[in-house]
Amino acid sequence: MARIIVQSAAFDIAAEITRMADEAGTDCGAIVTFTGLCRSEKGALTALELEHYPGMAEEEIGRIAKIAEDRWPLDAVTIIHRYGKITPGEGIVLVLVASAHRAAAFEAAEFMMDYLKTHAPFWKKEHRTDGQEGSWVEAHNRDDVALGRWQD
Amino acid sequence: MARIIVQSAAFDIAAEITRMADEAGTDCGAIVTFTGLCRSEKGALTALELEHYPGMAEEEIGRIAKIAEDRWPLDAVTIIHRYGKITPGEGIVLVLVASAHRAAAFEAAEFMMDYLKTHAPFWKKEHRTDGQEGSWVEAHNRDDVALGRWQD
Amino acid sequence: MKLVYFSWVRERIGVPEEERDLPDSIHIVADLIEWLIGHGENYAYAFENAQTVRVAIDKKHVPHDAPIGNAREIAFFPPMTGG
Amino acid sequence: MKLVYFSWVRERIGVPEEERDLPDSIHIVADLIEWLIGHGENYAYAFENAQTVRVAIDKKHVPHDAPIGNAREIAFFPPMTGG
Repeated sequence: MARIIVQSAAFDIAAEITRMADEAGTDCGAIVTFTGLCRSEKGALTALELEHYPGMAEEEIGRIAKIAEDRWPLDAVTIIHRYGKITPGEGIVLVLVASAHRAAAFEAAEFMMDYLKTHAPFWKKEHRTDGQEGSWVEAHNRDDVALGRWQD
Repeated sequence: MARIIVQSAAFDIAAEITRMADEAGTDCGAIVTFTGLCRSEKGALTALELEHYPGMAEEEIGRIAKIAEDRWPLDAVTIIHRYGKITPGEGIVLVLVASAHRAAAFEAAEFMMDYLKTHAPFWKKEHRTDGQEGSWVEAHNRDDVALGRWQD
Repeated sequence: MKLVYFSWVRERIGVPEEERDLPDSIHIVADLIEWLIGHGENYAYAFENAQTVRVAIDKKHVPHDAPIGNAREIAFFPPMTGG
Repeated sequence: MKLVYFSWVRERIGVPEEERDLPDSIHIVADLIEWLIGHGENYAYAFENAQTVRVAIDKKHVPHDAPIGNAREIAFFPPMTGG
């Protein structure tokens, strides 16, 4: 069972890795983590504000983790996704995967990130340094392309 | 310039991620980490003892990092590889990659791990729970196959 | 029926959620969008490119031709930008 | 010339390193291996499947047909199992 958390607070990567290593036990050979950080876009942004659909966000993330767990031999999965105002340099999303095999851990982590980008009900509004009304970050076609790689 | 460390002491993943996030700055969108852990092989092992070739180990790891930095747009790379006696559950190798783009971070981390497996001058001797003389871990053909993916 | 809106769909419509009694003529999601567009410029603006608006029934993604059935909550929002 | 050995190559030869004066007849790595095999059973055992033994000259991987040139240090070891 994956550990899925949707929260506004910052996450503690070290604590999550320790927790996962303990949970996965002594036959887990590999832990891959992905941390998605808020970018300043070369100083243009003071923050990103993440809106989310409570309930559906947890469900969708859980569903994505389940697909990965069915597809690869994984020992443990953790996904933490934040909402609310997040400043440049801060973490937005954290994905951890433990597996006996490094290729499985890498692929599952990348797969889940590709799915989160296009399927997790979060929306990002820019807060700009120049004081102008920020726009909503648009979905990227390249994220749909990335997702397409995982179709059989 | 990649941060390359060969040491017998345990590494601090959280400190390394914090250091990398600070170094990569506020336009780094993604940090991928890989932690390779010592496995107990279902309780058969009390430890792995890693022998290494001092000097060459650092050089080879640096060369591998340089290839990755030339191939993908990376903001920062850290590789820490331990030697000496390592018990099940402990980390053996830590790879961190920061990039503006998640696909680049994932690919570079996996590439460097595939290279480390087959090119970094380390050798692992098993220490067995049953007291018998442990054997040297053999190189896996699957690791050469994994490496082959990266040839153009 | 509870209708909920997110991101620029919410901003254009002007409320995060509302309760609506739907007429019997509404069978699928596309019928509901058409009906909402008739309720004012704010709805017309939110759905001006209706095909780009994503829909969830009871917190599950559905296409625009999905039957509404006994839905309790229908959500409208732009393509997701998670992660 | 400094010769260094690792892992089971070291265990079979019995020393981690040694100094050797090489005869002028040794030009490439394969010559050196052949010459070492003549120095005792421990060397013969270490190089019984010589093609599996990896070589580094001055800490750089080289093939068995690499010229020794002005090498200061030559290392012999099994395939690496890093990571």
